[in-house]
Amino acid sequence: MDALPLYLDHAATTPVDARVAAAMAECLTQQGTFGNPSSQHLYGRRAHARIERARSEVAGLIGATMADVLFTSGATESNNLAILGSVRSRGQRAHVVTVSTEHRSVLDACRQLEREGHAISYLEPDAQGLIEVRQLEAALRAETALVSIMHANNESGVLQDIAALAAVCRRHAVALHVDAAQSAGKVPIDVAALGVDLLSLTAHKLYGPKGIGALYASAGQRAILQPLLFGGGQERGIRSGTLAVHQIVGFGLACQIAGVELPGQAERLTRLAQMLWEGLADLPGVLRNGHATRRVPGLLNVSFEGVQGESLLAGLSELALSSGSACDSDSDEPSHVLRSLGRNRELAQSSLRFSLGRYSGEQQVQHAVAAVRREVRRLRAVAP
Amino acid sequence: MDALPLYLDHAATTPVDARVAAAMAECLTQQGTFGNPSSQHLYGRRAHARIERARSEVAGLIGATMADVLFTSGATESNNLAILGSVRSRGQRAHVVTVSTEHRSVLDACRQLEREGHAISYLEPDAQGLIEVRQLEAALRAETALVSIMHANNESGVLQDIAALAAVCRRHAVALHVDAAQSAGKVPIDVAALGVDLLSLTAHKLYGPKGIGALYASAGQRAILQPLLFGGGQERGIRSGTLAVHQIVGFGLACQIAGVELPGQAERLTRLAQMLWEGLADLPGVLRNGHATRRVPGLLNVSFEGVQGESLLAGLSELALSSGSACDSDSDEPSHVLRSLGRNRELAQSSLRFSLGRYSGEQQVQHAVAAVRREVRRLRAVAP
Amino acid sequence: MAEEDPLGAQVRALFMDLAHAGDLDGAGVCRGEAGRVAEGTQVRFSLRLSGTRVEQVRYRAYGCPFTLATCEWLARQLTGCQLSELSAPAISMAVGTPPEWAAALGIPSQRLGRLLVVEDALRQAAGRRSGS
Amino acid sequence: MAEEDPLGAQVRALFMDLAHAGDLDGAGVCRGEAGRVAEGTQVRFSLRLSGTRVEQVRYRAYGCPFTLATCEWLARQLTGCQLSELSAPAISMAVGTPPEWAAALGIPSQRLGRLLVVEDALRQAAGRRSGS
Ligand SMILES: Cc1ncc(COP(=O)(O)O)c(C=O)c1O
Ligand SMILES: Cc1ncc(COP(=O)(O)O)c(C=O)c1O
Repeated sequence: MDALPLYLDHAATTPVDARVAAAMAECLTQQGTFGNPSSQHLYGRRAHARIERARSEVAGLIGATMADVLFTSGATESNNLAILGSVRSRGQRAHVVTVSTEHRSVLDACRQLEREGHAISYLEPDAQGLIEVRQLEAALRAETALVSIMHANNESGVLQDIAALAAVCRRHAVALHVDAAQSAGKVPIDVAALGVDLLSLTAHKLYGPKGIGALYASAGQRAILQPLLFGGGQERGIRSGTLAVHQIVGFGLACQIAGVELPGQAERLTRLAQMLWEGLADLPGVLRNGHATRRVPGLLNVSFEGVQGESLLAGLSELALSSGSACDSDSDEPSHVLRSLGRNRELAQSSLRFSLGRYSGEQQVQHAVAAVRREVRRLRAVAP
Repeated sequence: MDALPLYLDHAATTPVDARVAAAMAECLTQQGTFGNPSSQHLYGRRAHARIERARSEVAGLIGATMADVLFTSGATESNNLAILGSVRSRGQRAHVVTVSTEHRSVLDACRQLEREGHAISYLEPDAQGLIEVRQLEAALRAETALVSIMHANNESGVLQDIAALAAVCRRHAVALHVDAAQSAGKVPIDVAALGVDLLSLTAHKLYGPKGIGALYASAGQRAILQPLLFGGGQERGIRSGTLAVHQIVGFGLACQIAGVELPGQAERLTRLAQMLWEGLADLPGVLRNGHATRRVPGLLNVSFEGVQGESLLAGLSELALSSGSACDSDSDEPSHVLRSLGRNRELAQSSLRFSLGRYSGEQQVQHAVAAVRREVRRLRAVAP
Repeated sequence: MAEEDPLGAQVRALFMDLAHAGDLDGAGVCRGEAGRVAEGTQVRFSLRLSGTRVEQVRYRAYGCPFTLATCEWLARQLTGCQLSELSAPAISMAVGTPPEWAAALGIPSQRLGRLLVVEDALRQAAGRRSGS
Repeated sequence: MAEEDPLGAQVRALFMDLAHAGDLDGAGVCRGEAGRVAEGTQVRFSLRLSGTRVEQVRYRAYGCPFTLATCEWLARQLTGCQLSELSAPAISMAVGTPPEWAAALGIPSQRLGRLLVVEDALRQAAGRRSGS
């Protein structure tokens, strides 16, 4: 077998940290913490205790209290629960403000609300990928029930100024939901300081397992959220279903580790991404997508003029990276995120998203730079 | 530390089979199958291939084709998706028939439909726990959109005659949903032969991991199901969210193993449960709950006259078992399932659910019998 | 912590050793009973007196582990008490009140209702004596 | 199986070795071009003739890996062909049709539209010759 490609797609998903995998494995043995946390016997009580420890680890990463953290199956569910749950619980028709470059789990939940009779405003970010305070302010209406804006964009890596946007929402007494799937564990988040009402997390972008996430929900939001899943009454009745102990244990530890390592990793990944950019920037017709500095560490999105995107990716089979969001890659349409950053169809399609991670180093960046330079030159030489 | 209690609560959750845990662990390493199955690169394609293999293993357990299997976060989600998804997609007010002794994830989804303006009929099983064909037939109306009846009851273990009930539904062209969380892998299921339209599964009751399950949905149902979670378009757009590779791999293998071992285990667990019953039956005032033979192998529910349930359970701390469904155990109310089997409040509360599993043997049954006899006698001796 | 025995060590120890469960017969025995099985808790106390001293205490109880443990705990304490201490209002001074029992034994406050049944039975038994 | 390279081994090999990419100049060179970069695919073929023989084939292409691989594959096959085979309708007999190319190279049928651009360019080039 050939060597595995160099993994540069941490924004799609991360490998599970070995420490996290070990903690999970303990829950997957007959002697281990396998009980149903709802059970009253020792197995159940142990499982329950582990879950509460994990809950405090997740809460700790984002400055929340344990009561604010509801476990879900991932950020897709968290986004749906936040958006559908907070708007459906209102009797009347409501208005929601979001951004055209949100993740599909936000946009499609909003579209569902439109089908249910609610109104949605889609803000357009500027050519740097940013939403301005005035823009948000202008979109708010008397009947606005919710604003949903992501922290770090999954394609461009651009970070919104959530504190400033949250201040607008607070001033207008509108709830703010933030999809932090791509930023949690990579940049500091303090829900209390930011004044966010709802915030979505997923474990598999921060070296935890896939299929587990959380919704941070303030007490006020918890009181009104309509569940998506009804049943056993777990998670304060807002999210029923047997709690997946090993998943939650892994998620908790992943958050704890991410929090401890955040300052060092943020600095390191910012430097590596800069090195990557500098290694490519002197090629002609190379454009960095999104704001140069307001971005999540380790993510770099670059368009290459005159190079067809699919061929570029295919030529780089020694690298594992994506030309758009992995979540979107079933469709053939050029990325709406890159289009909104001012790229035309071809440039949007000829973009590469490099997302470095905990196990990426300088050597790997150099390897990636060399491969991309080679392939861009080769394909340009072939082009008419 | 003391020895762990003897685990007799497999209906609440099962430990993960060591083979399943090993397969999952492979997905939780940096060299393993950790990719996002939506990614186009090798990591993604490998993950996708493993998922499709698991899908065929799950399909194989229930006689379905791969296309019919939609992965969810567990039976709670599958039940909600089946019930809310198939009824919400109809414009008009619809009618649903279910049973008063269903799992709370079915009952509470039905209650939500009532809040949304639909009508629900709750059938009452007979004193053996069974629903008769005539009963179902009588409840059907012109506007009945769905019938939801569980296969094995999680408290009593009673198995409904799904084939007969499905025939009624087919005759009236009404869709049938079956919650098979407690029966899958324990009794043979063939969705095609049964003529079921929707069927819920969960991995953690058949030695797979918690937090993963599936909904079997016929092509006709797939065409109309309204998603609970919107987003990336995974699972044919019916269930968005990054697929949890390790979870699905574990679920698939667990189904495969359960299928292979089913005949032997069913025979063995039926015999062990009978031995357990015989070990207790000669005590005075001991009542078996539910039909004597139409039951899922390994589950025995017994009420003890003149013994307070909580004290009985507390006295049996060397055994891990439950006095009701673990999922219901947060509430103090006596089990509605046992009440419907004709038990009064006290008898319902003084019941024990023994659920034996793959790792239970004769010696453990004897140990359990001795402990229960001792404790019943002790508490009766104390009683006025 | 959530992992611990929800009964607590003290209740567990009492519950597992209900040595004073039983009945007393004969002269000088006062009985008191309260609660009903159908309501989930029923308690009967029997006290044997010798002069002014409580010589023996027995109880029978149907109820949760906290109820049984409390009966056992009280029986142990009452044995050897002076009679006067058991007269109707004085009983609480001798053995305390249900909230005090709950505090002493680490019993969750939701269970207080059941301890009131225990107190009732004990008051009945003691009342029989002092009224007779 | 889903795990395999979605290009397939043959397309992968061609795509990684686009040896015939380039232009031809001078006498006896016919060129044909089709598609537009803005539409995702653009292809140019240059054929150098020597007597009745196709002596050299070069192409330039902007497009997906299947497009580039098909260009390379055709260039290899066309080299050495007799001129007559390239005349307008005969071209399909010489090198087949896009559905045949897709079948030969294992190209998914959704990509057929792009192969039509390749065919157009080739027809143009061949047409120049036969028409000239
Ligand atoms: C910004 C963003 N939100 C939401 C999601 C969905 O999260 P999950 O994969 O946990 O469903 C993703 C990635 O998949 C994401 O990048
Ligand atoms: C019959 C039945 N249905 C549904 C469920 C819920 O399944 P899950 O735990 O996967 O959410 C359970 C058990 O928890 C069950 O026993």
